[in-house]
Amino acid sequence: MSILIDENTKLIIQGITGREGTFHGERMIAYGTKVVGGVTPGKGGQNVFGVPVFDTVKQAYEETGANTSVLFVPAKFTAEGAYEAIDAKIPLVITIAEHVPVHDMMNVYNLARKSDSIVVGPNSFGIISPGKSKAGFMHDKIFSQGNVGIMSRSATNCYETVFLLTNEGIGQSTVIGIGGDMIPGSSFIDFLPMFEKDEQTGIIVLIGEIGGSDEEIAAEYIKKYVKKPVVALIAGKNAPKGTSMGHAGAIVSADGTGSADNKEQKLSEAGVIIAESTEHIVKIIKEMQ
Amino acid sequence: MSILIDENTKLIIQGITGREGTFHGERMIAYGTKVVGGVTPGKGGQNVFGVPVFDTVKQAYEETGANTSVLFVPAKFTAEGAYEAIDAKIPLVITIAEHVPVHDMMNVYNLARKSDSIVVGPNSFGIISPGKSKAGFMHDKIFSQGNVGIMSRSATNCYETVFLLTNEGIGQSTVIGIGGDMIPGSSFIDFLPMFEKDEQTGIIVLIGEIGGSDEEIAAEYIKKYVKKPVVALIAGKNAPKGTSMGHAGAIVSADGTGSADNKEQKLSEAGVIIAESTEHIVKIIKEMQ
Amino acid sequence: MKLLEYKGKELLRDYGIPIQNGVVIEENQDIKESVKNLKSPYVLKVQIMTGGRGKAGGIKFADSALEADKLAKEMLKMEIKKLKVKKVLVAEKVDLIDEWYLSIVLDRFNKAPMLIFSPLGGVDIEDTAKNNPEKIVKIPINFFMGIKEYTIRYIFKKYCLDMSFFEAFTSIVKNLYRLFIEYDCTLAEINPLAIVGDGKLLAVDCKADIDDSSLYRHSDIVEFRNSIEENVLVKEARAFNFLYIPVTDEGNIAVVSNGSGMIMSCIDLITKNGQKVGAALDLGGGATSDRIAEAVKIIFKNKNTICLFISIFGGITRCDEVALGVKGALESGEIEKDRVVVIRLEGTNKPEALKILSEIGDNVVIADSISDGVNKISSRRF
Amino acid sequence: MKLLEYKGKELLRDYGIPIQNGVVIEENQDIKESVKNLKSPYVLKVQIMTGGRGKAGGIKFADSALEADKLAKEMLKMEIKKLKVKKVLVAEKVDLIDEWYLSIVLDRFNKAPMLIFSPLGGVDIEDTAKNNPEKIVKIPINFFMGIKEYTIRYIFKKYCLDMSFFEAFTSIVKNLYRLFIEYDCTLAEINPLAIVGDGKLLAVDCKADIDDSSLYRHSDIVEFRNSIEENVLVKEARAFNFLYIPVTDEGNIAVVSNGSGMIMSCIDLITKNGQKVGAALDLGGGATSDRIAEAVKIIFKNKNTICLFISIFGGITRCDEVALGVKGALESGEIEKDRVVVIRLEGTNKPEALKILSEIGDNVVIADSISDGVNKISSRRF
Repeated sequence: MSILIDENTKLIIQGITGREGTFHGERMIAYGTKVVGGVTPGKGGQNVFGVPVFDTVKQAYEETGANTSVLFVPAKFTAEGAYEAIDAKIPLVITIAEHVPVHDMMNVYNLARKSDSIVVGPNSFGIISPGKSKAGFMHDKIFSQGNVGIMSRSATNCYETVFLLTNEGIGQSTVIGIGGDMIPGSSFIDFLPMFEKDEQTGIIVLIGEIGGSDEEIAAEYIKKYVKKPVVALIAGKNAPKGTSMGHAGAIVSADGTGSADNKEQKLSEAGVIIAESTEHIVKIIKEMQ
Repeated sequence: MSILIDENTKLIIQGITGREGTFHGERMIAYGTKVVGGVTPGKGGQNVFGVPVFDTVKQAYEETGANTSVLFVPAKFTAEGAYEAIDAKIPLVITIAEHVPVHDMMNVYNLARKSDSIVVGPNSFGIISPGKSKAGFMHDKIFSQGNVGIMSRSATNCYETVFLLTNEGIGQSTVIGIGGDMIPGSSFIDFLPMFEKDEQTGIIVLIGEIGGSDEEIAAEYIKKYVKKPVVALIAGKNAPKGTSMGHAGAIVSADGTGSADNKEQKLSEAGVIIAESTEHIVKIIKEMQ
Repeated sequence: MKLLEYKGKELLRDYGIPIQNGVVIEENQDIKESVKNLKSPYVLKVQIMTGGRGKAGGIKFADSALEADKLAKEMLKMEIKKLKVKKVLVAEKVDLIDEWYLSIVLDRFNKAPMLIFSPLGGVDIEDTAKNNPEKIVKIPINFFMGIKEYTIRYIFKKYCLDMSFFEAFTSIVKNLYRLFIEYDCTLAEINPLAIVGDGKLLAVDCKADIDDSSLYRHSDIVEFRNSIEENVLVKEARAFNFLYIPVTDEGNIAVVSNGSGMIMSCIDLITKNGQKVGAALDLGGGATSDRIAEAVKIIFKNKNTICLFISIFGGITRCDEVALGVKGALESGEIEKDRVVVIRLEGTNKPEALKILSEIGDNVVIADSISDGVNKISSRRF
Repeated sequence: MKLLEYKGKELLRDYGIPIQNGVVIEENQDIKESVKNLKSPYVLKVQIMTGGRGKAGGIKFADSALEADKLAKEMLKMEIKKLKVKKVLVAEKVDLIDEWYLSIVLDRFNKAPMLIFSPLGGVDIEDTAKNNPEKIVKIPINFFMGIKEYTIRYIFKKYCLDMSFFEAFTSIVKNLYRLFIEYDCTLAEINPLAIVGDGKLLAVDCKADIDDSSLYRHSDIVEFRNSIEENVLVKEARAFNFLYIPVTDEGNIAVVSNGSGMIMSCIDLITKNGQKVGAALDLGGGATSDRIAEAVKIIFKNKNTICLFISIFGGITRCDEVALGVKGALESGEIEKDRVVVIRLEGTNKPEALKILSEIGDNVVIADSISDGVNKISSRRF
């Protein structure tokens, strides 16, 4: 099974003729992803690496029946690109760019929640269902197919975890880069029900960090609805207070909510196993297998 | 059972100190409705007919735990009043005023759909669950408790139907004035699932009219999900084309959709019994009993 | 409130949408003086509230001010579909290369604005919908997002339009949307939107419909409404806050009630019985005897109307008030003696009402129900 | 980007929110001349990026220009929490009757703005939250609706505020909201919002935080950032598009990695092992040998830093590039010989990288994993 993307994913790339779009477009195809088209305004009618380019997402959608779009467009055009994909009724929209203004994302988030589209990112490495499809720029060699479903606010901690898992012979069902920004299009709470339902997924890994309340919200849901084992890592216990850590998300609220302690406590109360490090995550999972 | 309102309804009246608000407020209390408060900016702290007045809906909500609000405020303040009720998280908001600008309602509609509030109206006589509660200005004497659930875009056709039903000894579960405006806060589609589920309701009556596509949308839903018998009347077969009939809703689209014929055909295909007149509705129901 | 072309174009101009230079001519106006700042040749168009004016001779061309003067004077004497021509728009004739259709409408299905475009402009959009449906694109607009550039790009690519018009078209669409929102439009239509040269577009005709309920915030539109030729009875009724609705010219039955739903039901039943309704009047709420009397008088000012069907479902309205109103009107001497009122009442003080009505005379017929009333009308064979 | 008081107040003024008259004084400025248009007495406030300036002697009052001159000069020589005072705001002293708290923050829970108000202004809102939670109201704002009057009415009624301030307060809230939206704020705070007379309110202090990612559309804020005293290494790192993060002053370990998640994890593990991280540097994506060398040099410019832990999970980054960068930096002569680099690499060309690293010398320690690296750091006991 896996969630969100699989062998039936028909992907379009917004910004396909850009440097990043082309580079990762070819890699996604090489991985086996069905890239059915791309969008670059003004370049409709062209072809890049055998894939047709359209001027608008709506056209691309109508011509290809795409069900997922990944945006390799600069930060300042990400909101407009996401609107366009939502407006064209693309069910899954993945935004990659770093440094998207948080007010832009506040706008996209609030619009998306009124729509039927799921927005993932920004500042996400994308989504991969190993062996089936990848939509993003992650280094796919380290992934392998298996029963661990992973969602992570941090790319580096996620790669590290996946690398160690794969080295231990433990594969993944779907790995989602939630992105570390203050307002992600989707968060743990949106994917937990999917992982819980997914037959391939046996263990869920949640890699969070300080700031925001998405881990606390997830904890509440897990307590009520999730039967599968969940392992969580919260990074940033010793991050300096009130300073940006690169991820806009990693700011501890002045009033103490959003702290690593609070998150770990809430998750722990929900029956989640708390890991101390990426290596510890892998150790815990290894013992479960 | 009944739907939307019943003996547990705790009602506030926005505009309670106005002429209409006071007049109908007393009548609602006389009918047995639990009117727990009212709102008039600047008159907070007063009392009218034994009911406390607040300055804002949020305050009224916090102090009384109201779960329904009815707006007896002029058309030009209806949108703002509805926002306020939605923002205060009142689950059911009933707007009475005629001649609310349609763009105001477009705004309210789109906001309400993002919220947990149900907005009914504008240009509605309100909602009544006979014998339990009324929220609106309908002449309650003609209603009686029973198993017919009614929703109507027209007040007069609805009164007529109810009057004849009650005369025949046939009561009603809940009667809803949808209002005849171009963009009603809620329509048939929103109440059909409730009536279908409601144990008290045995027969559903839908009183529609030309214009818009709410009857066609209802037909689609009925076809798929409604097992209870539905009787429908569509008024306006011979209304002049393209002219306003008082109800902003009663404008036949130039391209033929929204016509009485189209609506009757779609409803008929969905298994709905089409009545020729209000008297005919009652005749049909009488035969069913 | 439907606007006449010239008023719609005034709004377009105010919103930065290019239109032809032109002037509105009325009777007794010095036409040659009025057009002197316009470049010839001219196009003259009658300003009336009906379609098909072209076929009816309501659009003419003139090469000189002299010719324009002559044609305009003729036009101001015309009557089209029973509407007297009171205004003529004289504008600079445009050499157009192609014509598009553009409108924004209130989409009742999505409860949001909808953008409609066709590369086949200048013809009725309903004909295009029927004959060339692939030449129309309807795009629902997200109410919170408005119209974005990618939507316009989509239209251009779909119909392979010349990108040199992209900028001008984008500006027109965005301005038309602003107008639609700010002026509470249910329709804002430019047809044709003419291509007149290098990257240049021009709105040659305009239809706009503004929500009546919003007029309190658009004083200029109220002024416009007051300035134009209108059905006298509609105007008179409005003074009493009634809604007078002409139904069919041949009808000789009228309907008065206190709600549009009931009115529509009555018209439907009377029509089904083989008779024709000429007009209807909606009293709205709270009918006192004075107001009822005025309503009855207004109805019978239409000399075609022989029979009036009044159906009032009282509720709060008192039936005796209604009866007294009918009595007052019929005894005022302003209504011809052969006119008949069929009346059906239900509500408070019904017995008193029936007593009053029964004493007026033969021309008042009491009905027990709507269907009884309709039958009594048809048995009289008006 | 956190703004200093004077810059935040400039924005308030631009958005029509009343502030005191005042001037910003820098070194070598003619203070008496600068304050001559201000009415005495004055309040002088140092402009530094830290809280608690009052307790540290950073707020003073002066009765005359002469006194202001003397005090300002003293203040411009101060250092508070290791920050040198470079700017002093001199403003007209306000006689205030009462103080409120008002802010708009980005609410990450609701993903929308939130309005926060307290009738207890002038104190830290966190203290109020702890000691008088009933004196704070937090109202989530519907993103599509904005702040409506009824919300402000609610606040007034909840705290029984004098309605004569309603109009002034409403105007301030709406303008602050506009500022919040248009300037991409994550925080826009007025504390205290002072009551200074009949219906009159005044913003006496202001904190604003502007989303760094939005700065490309706020050139005035970029200018402000460039104009203020800042950590030299942060500035230097920014020139290379690195993010330099001071962690704790006492720390002597530094962390370099290509992602903030990894950096946080490394800091957590090192801290857990009983050692202190002084700074971290985020390389971002695409690290070439040149950039790596620069990063290593910047890190060791902080003389407290004895040991650097580099953890790179390659992916697309080539490990040999990283190794060459480290080698280049350590052999540049710019780094003291006793400094140590513990390095853990994973990815393309790892063997080549290990070869390069092993040839540099004793001050380069290779680790197999993050935990191995952390252990190797602690075994060296810096």
